[in-house]
Amino acid sequence: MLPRYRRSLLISLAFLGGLAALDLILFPAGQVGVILLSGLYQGMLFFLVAAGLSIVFGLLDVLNMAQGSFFMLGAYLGFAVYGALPEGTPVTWRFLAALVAATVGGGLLGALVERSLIRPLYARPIFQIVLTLGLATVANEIVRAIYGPAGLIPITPPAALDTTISVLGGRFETYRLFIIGMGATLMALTLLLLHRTRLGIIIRAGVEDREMVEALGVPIGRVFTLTFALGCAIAALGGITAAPYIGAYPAMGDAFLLNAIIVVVLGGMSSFEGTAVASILVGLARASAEQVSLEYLGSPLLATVSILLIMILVLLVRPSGLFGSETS
Amino acid sequence: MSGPMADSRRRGLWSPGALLAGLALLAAPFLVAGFLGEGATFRMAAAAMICAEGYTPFVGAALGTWLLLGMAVLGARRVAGANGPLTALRNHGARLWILYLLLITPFLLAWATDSSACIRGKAFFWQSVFIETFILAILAASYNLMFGFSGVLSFGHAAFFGLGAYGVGLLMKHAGMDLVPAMVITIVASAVLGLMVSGIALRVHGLYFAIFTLAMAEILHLLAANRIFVDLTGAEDGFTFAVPDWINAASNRMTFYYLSLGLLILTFAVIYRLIYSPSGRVLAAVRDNEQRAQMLGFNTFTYKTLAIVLAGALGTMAGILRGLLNKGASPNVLGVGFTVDPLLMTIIGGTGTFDGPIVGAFLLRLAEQLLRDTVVSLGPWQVNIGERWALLLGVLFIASVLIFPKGIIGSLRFRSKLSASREDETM
Amino acid sequence: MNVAPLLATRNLSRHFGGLRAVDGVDLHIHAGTLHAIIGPNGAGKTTLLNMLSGALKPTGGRILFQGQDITGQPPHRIAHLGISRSFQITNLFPTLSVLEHARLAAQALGSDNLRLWRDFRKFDTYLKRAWEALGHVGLEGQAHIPASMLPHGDQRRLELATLLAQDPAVMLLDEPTAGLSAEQVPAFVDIIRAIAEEGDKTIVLVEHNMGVVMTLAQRITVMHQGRILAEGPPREIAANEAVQQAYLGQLYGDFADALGEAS
Amino acid sequence: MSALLEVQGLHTYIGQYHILQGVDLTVPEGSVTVLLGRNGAGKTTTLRSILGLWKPQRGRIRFDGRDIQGLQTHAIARLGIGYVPEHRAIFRQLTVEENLKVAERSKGDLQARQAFLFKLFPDLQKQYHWPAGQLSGGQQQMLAIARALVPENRLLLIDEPSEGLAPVIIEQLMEALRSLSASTTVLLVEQNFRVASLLAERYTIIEDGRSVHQGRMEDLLREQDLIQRYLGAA
Repeated sequence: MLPRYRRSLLISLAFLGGLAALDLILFPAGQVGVILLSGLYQGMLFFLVAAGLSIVFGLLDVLNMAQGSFFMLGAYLGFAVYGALPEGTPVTWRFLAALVAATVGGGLLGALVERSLIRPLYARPIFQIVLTLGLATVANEIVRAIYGPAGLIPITPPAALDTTISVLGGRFETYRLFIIGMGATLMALTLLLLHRTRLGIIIRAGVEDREMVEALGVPIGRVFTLTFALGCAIAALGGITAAPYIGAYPAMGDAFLLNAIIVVVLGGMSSFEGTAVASILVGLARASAEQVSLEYLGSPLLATVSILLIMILVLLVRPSGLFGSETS
Repeated sequence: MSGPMADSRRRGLWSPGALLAGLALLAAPFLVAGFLGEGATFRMAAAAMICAEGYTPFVGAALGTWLLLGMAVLGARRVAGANGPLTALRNHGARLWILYLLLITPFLLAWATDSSACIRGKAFFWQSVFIETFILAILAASYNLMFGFSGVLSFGHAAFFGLGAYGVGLLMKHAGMDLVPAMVITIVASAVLGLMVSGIALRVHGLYFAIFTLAMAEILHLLAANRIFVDLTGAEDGFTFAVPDWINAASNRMTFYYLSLGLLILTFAVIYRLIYSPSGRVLAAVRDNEQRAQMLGFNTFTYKTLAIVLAGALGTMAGILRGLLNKGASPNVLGVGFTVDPLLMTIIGGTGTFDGPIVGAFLLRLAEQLLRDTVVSLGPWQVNIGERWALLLGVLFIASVLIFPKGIIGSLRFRSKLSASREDETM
Repeated sequence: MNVAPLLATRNLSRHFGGLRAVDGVDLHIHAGTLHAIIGPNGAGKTTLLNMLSGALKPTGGRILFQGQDITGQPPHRIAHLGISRSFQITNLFPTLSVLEHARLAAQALGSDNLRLWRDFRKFDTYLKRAWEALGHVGLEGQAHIPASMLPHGDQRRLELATLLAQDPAVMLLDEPTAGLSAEQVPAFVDIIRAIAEEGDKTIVLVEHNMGVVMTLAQRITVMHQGRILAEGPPREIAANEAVQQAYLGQLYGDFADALGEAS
Repeated sequence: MSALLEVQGLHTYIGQYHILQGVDLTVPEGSVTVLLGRNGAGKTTTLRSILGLWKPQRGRIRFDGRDIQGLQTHAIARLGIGYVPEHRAIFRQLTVEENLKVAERSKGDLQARQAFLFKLFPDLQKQYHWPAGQLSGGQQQMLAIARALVPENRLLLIDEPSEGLAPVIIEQLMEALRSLSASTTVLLVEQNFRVASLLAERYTIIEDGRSVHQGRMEDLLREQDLIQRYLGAA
């Protein structure tokens, strides 16, 4: 790890350690296990929206306020494919088809959006925020118009993922473990992509200096489209992964977008490693705070407020986020 | 920039300026009577005139205005002389005409809908649409002071708006305060919040600052919606509170109309004066190149604080009006919507222009109302615009960003840029 | 010289990571002199100027102005003490007019900055000062044009005008002739010389153009790799072996001789 | 020698600034040509205009007999032009190896050139897996040059390679550039006149956005008043 990350990592680890210690003091061990798993589960969902947000912001300077919409569209697209398959198709196949369809559909849609709408605005960051906000509204309303304002009934995942197991004495749904696994896999794959492939190296180089990358003969426009599509595909996959558990409803994207933005800011915008670490941190903080506020306040107030407060504290100490560079 | 210009502009003082002055004189007794709440005879006469149905009130208002016109102009010229305070109005020709229209709008509405301006009916309803528009215009103008004139991007303006509605409501309902002290305390609280925000701006910059303010507004939003404080705030449902009779929009809606219009004018005047003051010039410098402004010797933090606190206070004032209009507050006044709306109104109208945010507010709010019940046939589909308003709005944002990057007013002004020595030239 | 310097640094340093941009500089600038700082690209001249004007905080050492420690003061306070600077890369307010630049500069050091209700055009003193400053550099004709529409040479003059409008005790000029054509330079040098000859200003000039430096400067400090290599009057510097080796010599062989003849 | 690069009547605006107001330039195949002129004269803009990083409004740029004005930057680069920009613009967070990898135009480019690059700049081999931001200034400059050498480029555009470097390092760098110039055509921007005069065979002086003088370096050295007039000392 680079030396300049060392401090960021130490701060993050201190945060994590503090949280775990707090949980251990407040709750019995069995409950702590469930809290930690629940935190990981939430963190992974945040990560799936935040990943695209972070890469796209780093490379293109676009704060894509429609990232949450791809999460939502992924869920609806997956549901549609799941339901459209001929009768008698095994659940596992339906489920897998839904995952693939959401990913591919999200990616294609992302590419289309980047080419037609985002591209003309690269020099005007504030306008991109307005434009993507408009895009989010449009996506939301179209889904509402087609499927109605109420959510869809969650689809059934394969049987193995539809049960509970015991974790350190507490009960935990296997589907949530699946989400954790899926998130962790995607996190690892994205990190590998960024560090081990030529495309990843180009993306990271582009985050630092787009112009120079192009001057070296790389068609950066295509890399932009690909990156944007990739971010959207991850979000869409996140949406369909989460949907069997949380359902599909038009506003689901907005809820995750805010958390994802917080994750990205906390990690330091344009630092992908920061986003990965921060999403786990925020997930755990949220799960712990949820438990605390349910136990002591009788209301989930602390859950959301806590991560907002954490973000505010971190920004006051490190104005460019945990892994951000001080200069930007 | 005066001199030869003054003579050709003097005619501007004759027409809309005089109309205004006349109308103000005409309206003053009614407003005073309304404030006092007594003066029965006068009120009855006034009500009879204003509240009649059909064209009577319109003709009355127009006639009354014109009647007092000559007097007002003569008086104004005698009192003010050639270079007095009213001559400042000559820069606002078109704005004064629009203002004149807005002043007789309640009567126009009554005339156009053939209903009374004072009791439940079409005209009465449309008055409330205009009141909401004025409130949004104040909010958008205050946002523009920060974002457009000073270059401070915030995503948390709803915090100030919501603070207005909640502050005044909670103080009146639970602390048993009168309206005016409750308003004063709420504005003071908003200034404190503004100081905190600007303190943060010292350390956290750019998008980080914007997200920071978003988080701050969200915390207030969550607190307001939370069940822990249900006895105080009514949680998700919000709460209602009683307002003094003279400002109760259910009965004295026209008073409320003129009050909110007056506050919009005040907002415009405050921002206009500030931007043309020495401090306002510093704000323009900070927006253009903050570092260089520091090197010139300006403590830029002071000026950013000024912009943030003032914008916050004006936003809070809009929120107070909103609370009084609805006689209640609910968490959505703290929601992201009341940050996004003024941002969009500003951008669509024209960032960093005086009229842009106000035009944006009128456009969005009135268009929504006008199109609410329109059904359009698109081939086989019947589209109810009202139901799909949000969709249309989304498309509008996308289109306006792509087509009118400078906003409506910005684009107009850009075209007339070559007609030099306009006083807005360097704004 | 026995007189205490107006502006001095003691062991002033600024490190960026491992790079020692300025490394233990002791500078003495006396009142009323035109003091040039020269050196190859990357020698630390601009970093030094950035510290003197408060834009950068030193990592070590002190800055004294009129015997008073001003190390680490924010730029706006330093401007109020009477130290103003111009920039190497034209650094203006793109949407503001030429006149407004000079007017704001004059206003900055006045006491009316927080008058919120009065029209800025009614503060005659600043306007007057602004017009005078524009007159000094010959920009009255372009007073109402937005600064971003000025040709480059005029933007350099506007940089100087904003400085003059502040009437500072010390003017820090960072490569004022950068980007000017050969024909434009002499007129510009004349303006600076006229300011210097009035005698009430101390001018610190960072400059690449040796012709300009040699004709204008009373004292020269040569910087090299963050340190002071030599200091003295122009003739001495031109003849200095070490300077030739490290700086002039790099440019081309017999440059110092040419200068010797010129001055 | 035929002209590898030919620029005629180049005009470039940046925003409202008319930066280049008629630049003519010829770079013969196999030569080292240096652009001389004061700060802000338009040397860097000329290089950037050739690469399409600023879009020239008027004028003609021929590379290897083909008009390239108006092409996209990456397409221009792929014709065989390497760029070493001012202030190096290396990717500081990436390792030396990754920096070089970005410049690959087809798989295996780096593999094929590695030995050559290591021979030219031995330091890079030692620090192959270091983040480039931790290299010294001179090493960063070497990396920036090496990066332009990963593909087989026919022309190198090098902007101020000696800026901010210590004399000893400049010597090393010049050594490397000289050995390069034996095999590659170079268009150089250089403020350090000694470096320029030792490396280049040809020069073009740019003044106020126009090319005002060009010729052979050895002739320029004899014209002191020309140097004085256009270059001052820098």
